[in-house]
Amino acid sequence: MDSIRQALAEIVGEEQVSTHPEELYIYSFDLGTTEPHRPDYAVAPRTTEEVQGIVKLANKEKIPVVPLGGGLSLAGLAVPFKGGIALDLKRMDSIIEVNEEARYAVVECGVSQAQMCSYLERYHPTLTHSEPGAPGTATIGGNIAIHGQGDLAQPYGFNSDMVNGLEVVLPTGEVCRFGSCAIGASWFTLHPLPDLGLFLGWGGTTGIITKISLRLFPCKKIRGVGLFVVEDEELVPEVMYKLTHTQMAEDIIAFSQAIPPFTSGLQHFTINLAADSEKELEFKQEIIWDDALGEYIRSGAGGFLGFSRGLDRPVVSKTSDWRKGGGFEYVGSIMPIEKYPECYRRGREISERHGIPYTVLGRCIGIAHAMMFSWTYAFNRADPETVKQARGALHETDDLVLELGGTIWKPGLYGQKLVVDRLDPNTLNLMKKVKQLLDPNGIMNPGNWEVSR
Amino acid sequence: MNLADYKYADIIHRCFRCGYCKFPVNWMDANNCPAYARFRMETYSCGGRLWLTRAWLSGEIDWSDHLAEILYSCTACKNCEVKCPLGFSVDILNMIIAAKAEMVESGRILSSVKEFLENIQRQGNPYGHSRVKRGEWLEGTGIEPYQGHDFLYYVGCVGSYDARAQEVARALGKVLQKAGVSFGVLGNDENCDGNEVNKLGEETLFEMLAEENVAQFKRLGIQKVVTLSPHSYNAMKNDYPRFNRGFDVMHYTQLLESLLSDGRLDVSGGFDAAVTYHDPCFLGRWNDEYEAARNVLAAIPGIQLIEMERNRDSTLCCGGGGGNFYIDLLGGSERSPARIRVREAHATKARILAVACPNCLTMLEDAVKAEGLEEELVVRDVSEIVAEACGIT
Amino acid sequence: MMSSIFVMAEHRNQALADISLQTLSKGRQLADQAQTELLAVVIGKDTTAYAEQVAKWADRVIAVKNDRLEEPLAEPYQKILALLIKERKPKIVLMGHTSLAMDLAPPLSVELEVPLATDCTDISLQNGDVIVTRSIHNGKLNAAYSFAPCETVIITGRVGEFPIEEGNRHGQIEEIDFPLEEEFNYKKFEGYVAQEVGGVDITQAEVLVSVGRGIKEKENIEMVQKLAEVLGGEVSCSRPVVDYGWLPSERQVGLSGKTVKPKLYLALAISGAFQHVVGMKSAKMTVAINKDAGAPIFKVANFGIVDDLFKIVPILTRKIAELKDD
Amino acid sequence: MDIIACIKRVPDTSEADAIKIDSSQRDIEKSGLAFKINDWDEYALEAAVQIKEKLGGTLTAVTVGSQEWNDILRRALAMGADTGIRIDHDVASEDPHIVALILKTVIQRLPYDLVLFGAQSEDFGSGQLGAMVAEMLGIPHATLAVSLEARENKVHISRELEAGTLESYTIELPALLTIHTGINQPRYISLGGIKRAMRKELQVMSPNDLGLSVDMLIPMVKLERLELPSKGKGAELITGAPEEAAEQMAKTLKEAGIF
Repeated sequence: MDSIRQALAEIVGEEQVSTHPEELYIYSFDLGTTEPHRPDYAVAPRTTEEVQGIVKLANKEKIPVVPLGGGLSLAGLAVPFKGGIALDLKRMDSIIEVNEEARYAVVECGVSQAQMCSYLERYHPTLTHSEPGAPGTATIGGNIAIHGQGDLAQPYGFNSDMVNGLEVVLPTGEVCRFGSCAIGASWFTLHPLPDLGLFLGWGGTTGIITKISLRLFPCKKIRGVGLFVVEDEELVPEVMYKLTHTQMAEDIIAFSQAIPPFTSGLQHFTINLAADSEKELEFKQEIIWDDALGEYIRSGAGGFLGFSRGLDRPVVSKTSDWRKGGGFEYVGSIMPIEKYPECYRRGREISERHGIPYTVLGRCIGIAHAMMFSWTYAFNRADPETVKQARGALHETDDLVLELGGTIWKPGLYGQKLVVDRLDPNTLNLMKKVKQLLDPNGIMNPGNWEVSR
Repeated sequence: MNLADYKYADIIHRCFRCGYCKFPVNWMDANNCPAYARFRMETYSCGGRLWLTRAWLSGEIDWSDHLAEILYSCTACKNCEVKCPLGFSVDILNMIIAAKAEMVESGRILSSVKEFLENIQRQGNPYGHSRVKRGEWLEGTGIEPYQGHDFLYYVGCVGSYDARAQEVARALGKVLQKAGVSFGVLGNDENCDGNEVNKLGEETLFEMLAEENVAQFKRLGIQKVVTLSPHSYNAMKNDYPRFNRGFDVMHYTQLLESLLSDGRLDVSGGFDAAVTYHDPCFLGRWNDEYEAARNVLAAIPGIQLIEMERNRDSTLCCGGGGGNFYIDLLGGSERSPARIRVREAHATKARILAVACPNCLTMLEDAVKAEGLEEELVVRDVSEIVAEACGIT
Repeated sequence: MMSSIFVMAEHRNQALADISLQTLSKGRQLADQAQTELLAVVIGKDTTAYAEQVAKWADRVIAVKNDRLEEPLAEPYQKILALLIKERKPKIVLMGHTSLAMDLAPPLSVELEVPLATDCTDISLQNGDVIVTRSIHNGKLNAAYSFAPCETVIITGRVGEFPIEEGNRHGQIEEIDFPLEEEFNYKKFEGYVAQEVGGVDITQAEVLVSVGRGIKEKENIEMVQKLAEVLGGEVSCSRPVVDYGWLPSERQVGLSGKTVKPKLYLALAISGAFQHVVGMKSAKMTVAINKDAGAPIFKVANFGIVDDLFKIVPILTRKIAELKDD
Repeated sequence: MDIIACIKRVPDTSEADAIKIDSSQRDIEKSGLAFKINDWDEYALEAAVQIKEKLGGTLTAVTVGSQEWNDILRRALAMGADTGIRIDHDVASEDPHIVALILKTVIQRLPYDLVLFGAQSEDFGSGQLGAMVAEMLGIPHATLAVSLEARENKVHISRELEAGTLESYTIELPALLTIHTGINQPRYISLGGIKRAMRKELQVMSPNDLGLSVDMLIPMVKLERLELPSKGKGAELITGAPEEAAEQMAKTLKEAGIF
């Protein structure tokens, strides 16, 4: 009898630990093109205390711990490259507190995005959070651990900028709190205490985020999407600029894709609007369609395709079925908006070179401060050839991002290396020190962000 | 068998494991797959099952009891199919059932599943009770053996043998008598409908049961069948046509609904309670019948109908489907779907948890005991509630 | 007068087997009834001690010795018994229905061409004829058998069916040093293996006090443990009790647990769901205590009390302790 | 390795009130009863199939019974037997000597290295047959095997003794073993498998074909009559206040010889 397994069972209970080939198989995979690696244990804790117990054990025994929420990064960020414990945090799914007045929610890391949305819809209809364009099973914790963005990115920025407080289990087993909650106050703000900034965007390599205080924002009675199209990609940056100038939209995305063929090559904008009254909606529509976009419509350079009420939950997973193959992966980048035309053209080339229907998308972050631009490559899980094609395209795209002067968002191993190689030596050095300080035995999600290599 | 010979080899890899299948239609809970709710490991999600099936058939992992547990913990509640956004969603359960079928053919199945199927082979019911006892529930009811009546009242295995479900079978019988419906039963000559057998992957046994039933019904000139169990209803409605079914079938809630609208049923006795209704998967998601039972309950004076957070096509399965009311792979935990469901019902403050399926009845009633809620929540079948409202005691 | 009665006395790990005392008692009773001799046969490496013990029941003891008879093995036993029976022509050859007898009795009856009745629950003499009773169809029927006219019949008796009556004879002991030339190389004995039993093996228990989830919490198990102790039995349980971690799974009875066949199965707050019943339905006697008069367990039980186990069990434990003393 | 497995058909009497004694007083009412392969024999078959899967060779299933008994041979064929042989002879409540003689005569005519029986039958439970046949064939045997490892010319087995101990043997082939439950997990026999087995041919022969005349088949043990055991159906309820009820129960247990 495996004594580690025994010890884990004592912490989380028999049923929540597995060394069966079936669990080890499933937790060895990422949904993207990353090669699988089997963990030695699959564990699903329920509480911070359990996580603490597991991490202490792992640190003592020097066993890798790979935390995952939805496991949907697609970049292999939750693949146990060095074996160890696959830590499924989706059981930590309590919404602990919603403070309407101060507009924040304290949640456990495993709360799913869809659960959060429907919970607010039902019990706090005047509030909403920034939902990422991921399947509803994506978790709040996973999303901020990779600097995710959501459908309120345009007015309010990255989701990781919406954090009012954190509870983290350190790789050595201590539980730390950050923000006002650290001094026993409520979870209403992360500042003004000294900024430690050690966990957001680290992809679970410096600790396990167990609780999050997340900012909530007004949810207006009417929400809907307007659709606008231009033929010339060169127009996209200025359209973005004009749209953001109005400060009327909640979310602005420009995209273009090969499927369906008759719209291939067009640049679409989805523009989310929200209003509490018909009057407000009318006003906002007028400002956007007439003032901001009117000239393009009149000149025929662009067209307004209508406004539909209600927001659908993202169904990005449909992309995986484009090649009837159950798989896709994308390179995400954080880019200056003026790079949109080049991103589009170069991305389309790469796709076509690899025989993959192209799909590119740029979501506006902040008042046109940046965009998250992504290149998506679908593949057929059952056809290794297409997986190889996609992997090739992804690597080329990683190179492209840096060439164009952007940064890669949640890079996989290949992209991580590109970033690390270009990183300012002093910054890299500091990252090494931080990692060394927090995770002396290198047990946290090893393989990813191996800055010390 | 290897992957190439698998009937769904061309689509099994298309699951991306995005996890939509875990949610109810209304997104209220990330755990609406009963097996996933119970075990909370990715393997027990619908996507996990599909990936494991493919891994098994392509030789990446070997058969094991645990693999069988994972596949057989699927209750065929159809939540995944309703929720999956992808093109192959209509075949998700077919893919899982085909994998079970492969286990059945190889003979390597769980001992509880083996027992279930052998009992049906031998005695025509999963419990292994003697065929000659199937009609015992009829004693003293005055219900006639079928003989040219308008309806055959098909009771099914659970209603015929389970002590609690027998009460329901009798209650419905009395209601139909009271309404003056011309109906008869088959008693000891009734055989298993095969719905669970089908979902457990024993295709040939199911075909035999279906053929025998269809032939028997033809022989007796049966035109219309009303079933106690949604499971029987589902098999007869959706699968028996393959065996050129020569009769119409309806679930009893549908019959009661029409009897009420025709004024043939006097429920003025009323039923004074707050009631919440649990949709059976094989009536709801499988056959899109959400309203019949609700209309019946709404027609009864005194009933205040309260909905649970997850209702209609968002319902959480009781965990009894796919033979699990017998093989019980989801039992024995506070996370057993039946217990989660009972807590959800209790949260509505309703006194009565109404069901329209003998499997749901037994699963949820046990769960009420396990939760120690006997004093606060009572599980009653719609037919029992109607019987009371009709003044039948 | 009827010719003699043989009883083969078995011994394992340096002790006479309990069943042999039972068969000796029965043999004695039959011999007295038929006014004939009871011959006890003991076979082994050194049989003196056993011989003296069995002499209390027997008129004569045949103590067969040979250094190669360390373990009781069917083949040499068959050789020896065949010779003895041919020579002494007993009417009845009686032995316990044990694992040894399963190997031994059938070939012996074939070799001697005499009838054999195994696992008998009763043996009687009716005007000179031997009649045996067997329990068939898992104890659901009894069957009476007679034998065709013949010199000898071989009978094996079921363990626990023949009460031990202390013997008061001093049978004379006849020691035989049996020459055993034959080698049995075709069947090589390779020793004993103790079955690994994790803590407790409820399938071996004669009495099981079994609890369902009605026991409410782990702490209450102790109360049940006490009852099991006075009855000299073990505590077993239904599935929920294991699921709740109140008892280890090795004590679980039923579809997903163990199948048990105890003398007494005392079911406390067990509803009697078939998943459970399949595991205990072959118990010889079942007693149910349950609040719910309609609980199906009462259908399979022989005796029942409809009441709260928390009321009954402590009193029952006390009463049994009292009755045991006097 | 050539294996012969001898199997028997028994009624499913898991429910006590399903058995009734017929007018002859010597047999049970068959109507309304379902039949199955004897439990122990199913383990024997599984053991045989597993050896065949490992070492190759042939597996022949043999039974002695009437027409209806073909169904258990079909199951055996579905499970993995190559041939099924039925000797057409009604063995209801028959003296095992007779059945043993018939089986011995059949087996003699077949090639075999290993003969497997179930350790006993669910209905009569004599546990005699296997060891008798071994003696008649003049080959070594062991009953109650709970583990079995077959090699080319010998088998290594352990057999169950009382009080949870086992004894182990190495036995040279040809040999005969009787198999105890729990030695393996008998596989499920799907209806599809049974249907496919319908294509395999069954050999049916009479004792006469084997050169066994009626006067050679005279039983030495005769079933006189069947009786229901005194134990009545359903629980006898002990009523009264806890004190009285408990006392009465304690007495009942004592009378039953429990303590």
